[in-house]
Amino acid sequence: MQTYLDFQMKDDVLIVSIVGDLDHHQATQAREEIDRTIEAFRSKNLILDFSKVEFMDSSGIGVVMGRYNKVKEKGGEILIIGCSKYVKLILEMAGIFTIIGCYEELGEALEKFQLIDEQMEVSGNGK
Amino acid sequence: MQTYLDFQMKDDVLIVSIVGDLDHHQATQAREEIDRTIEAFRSKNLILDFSKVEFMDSSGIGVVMGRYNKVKEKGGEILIIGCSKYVKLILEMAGIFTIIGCYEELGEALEKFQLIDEQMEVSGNGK
Amino acid sequence: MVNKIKIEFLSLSVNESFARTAVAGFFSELDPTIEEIAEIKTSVSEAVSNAIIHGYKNQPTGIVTLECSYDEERKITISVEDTGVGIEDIEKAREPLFTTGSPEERAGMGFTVMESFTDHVEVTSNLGEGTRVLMIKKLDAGYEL
Amino acid sequence: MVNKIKIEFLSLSVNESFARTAVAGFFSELDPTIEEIAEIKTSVSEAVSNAIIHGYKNQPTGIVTLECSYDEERKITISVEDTGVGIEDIEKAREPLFTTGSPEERAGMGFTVMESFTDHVEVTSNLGEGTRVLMIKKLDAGYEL
Ligand SMILES: Nc1ncnc2c1ncn2[C@@H]1O[C@H](COP(=O)(O)OP(=O)(O)O)[C@@H](O)[C@H]1O
Ligand SMILES: Nc1ncnc2c1ncn2[C@@H]1O[C@H](COP(=O)(O)OP(=O)(O)O)[C@@H](O)[C@H]1O
Repeated sequence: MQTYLDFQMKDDVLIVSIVGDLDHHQATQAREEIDRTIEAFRSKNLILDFSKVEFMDSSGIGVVMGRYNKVKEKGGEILIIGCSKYVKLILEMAGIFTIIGCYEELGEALEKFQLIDEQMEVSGNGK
Repeated sequence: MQTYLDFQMKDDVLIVSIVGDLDHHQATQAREEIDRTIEAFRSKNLILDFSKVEFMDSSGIGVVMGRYNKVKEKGGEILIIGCSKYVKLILEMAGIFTIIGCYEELGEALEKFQLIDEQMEVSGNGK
Repeated sequence: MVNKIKIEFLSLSVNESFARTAVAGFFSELDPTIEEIAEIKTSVSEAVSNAIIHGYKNQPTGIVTLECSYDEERKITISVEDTGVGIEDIEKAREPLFTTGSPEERAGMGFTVMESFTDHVEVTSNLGEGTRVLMIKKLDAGYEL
Repeated sequence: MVNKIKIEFLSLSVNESFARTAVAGFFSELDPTIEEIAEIKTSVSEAVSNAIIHGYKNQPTGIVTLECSYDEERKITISVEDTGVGIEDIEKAREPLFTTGSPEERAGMGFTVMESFTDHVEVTSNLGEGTRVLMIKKLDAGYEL
């Protein structure tokens, strides 16, 4: 029943694992805590890990979209991992996957970030 | 949530494992099913296994006492195994353990039955 | 009173487990210990069963009303009410082993269980009007203090 | 109507999870599939959150009324009612992505979720009087048939 967030830094990527229920009640707290941690770690890139979400309603959409806007503002990227069938269904209803990539495993998402970094360096944006 | 009974015969002992919740609603069904099985297997001795009981209220006392009376009527014995702290507490309140033996493991209870049988043979009642 | 709920349900024995689940769900916000949850669920189960079995004499058309609350001091209250037959002699009814139910089924230990698992049990009843059982329990402080 | 319950609770967001748990507990007698349970819990969560956020504008003193029932055909109904501000244009409110809430928080997908996870959603509302959302869903036959 208790919901909490698990944070982890890998290179320049902040990984946030949401553990428990993500409803309107919990979303308010989750939003604030994620944003505070993004600031504290000055992290550009973000991975939202839903693999430990036991319940989610449409409040989860706001959590994802808000973080998307925040990270994009700073020129970063956001990816989602570990969606259950239900989390996927609800995020899909809101068209989230047309703008945010979704992977099964953390490794895949981290690889994707590496690829993005390399492309930016090639195109000269990496400096 | 689903409650059901698991039956097993070992020598002349019927072992009944109660799986799930034992409240007033479930007790009615449990009582009937146990009695029917005692008749069907013509079992003299009975072991009630509470190790898979997830919830029990005072309705469980009636289930135990009723089976005690039934088995005693036929000259048999009844033992209880696998009581959690709470099951034990509730059965203790009703003084059940002053008349019915309680063991941790099935093996101990079966040994106890063997001992009873041997004693009966020695005293000549076993014939 | 920091939070409160009121639940009304039909006097069907299948709703005994619903009542336990709902009450446990309501108090879970207080992060009770496993022991406290077990004590609360058992007490609710006893009072609700009594309303169904004794209050409504197993007629499925009665309404059982369950009210719960908690406050800042982690004091919880649980009230179980029926508009059934009522109790003639409350003092006697509360005695261990006393039952008007079938002795094959009822052990007469319901009130005793409620009393050992909560801090305070208050019974009000009028013959022909119904019965209300109010239980009060103070939860342990918990780690969040 | 084989069984029914009525739950009233304060418009506190902490009660959203209580409401889900209670409703899931009530319908568990029907032995629904894991999918059905998830759909029911999500739909209840959407309707209850709406009552709290929009109906009562996050004021914790409102009362949310939740009624559930099921019948012999495994048809379940869930009604969530508030006596809050009401909805001006119900048709518009039900459109995907429409929200009067803060766009940072609300996605405007609540009604869309309820519609996809139940068979039928009926909304009645009067400005200044409140809103009632009635959801109907037929559960799969299950193995007990
Ligand atoms: N809600 C009620 N309505 C009417 N009588 C009740 C109610 N609750 C308890 N009683 C009476 O009190 C007696 C003792 O109750 P209890 O200690 O719970 O044991 P039991 O339920 O096993 O009989 C019951 O047998 C019944 O006569
Ligand atoms: N119980 C209610 N009381 C008042 N307005 C409501 C209620 N439920 C929904 N609404 C209105 O309908 C809109 C759409 O609701 P919904 O689809 O659930 O999305 P969201 O909750 O994300 O805004 C809300 O923004 C609100 O204006």
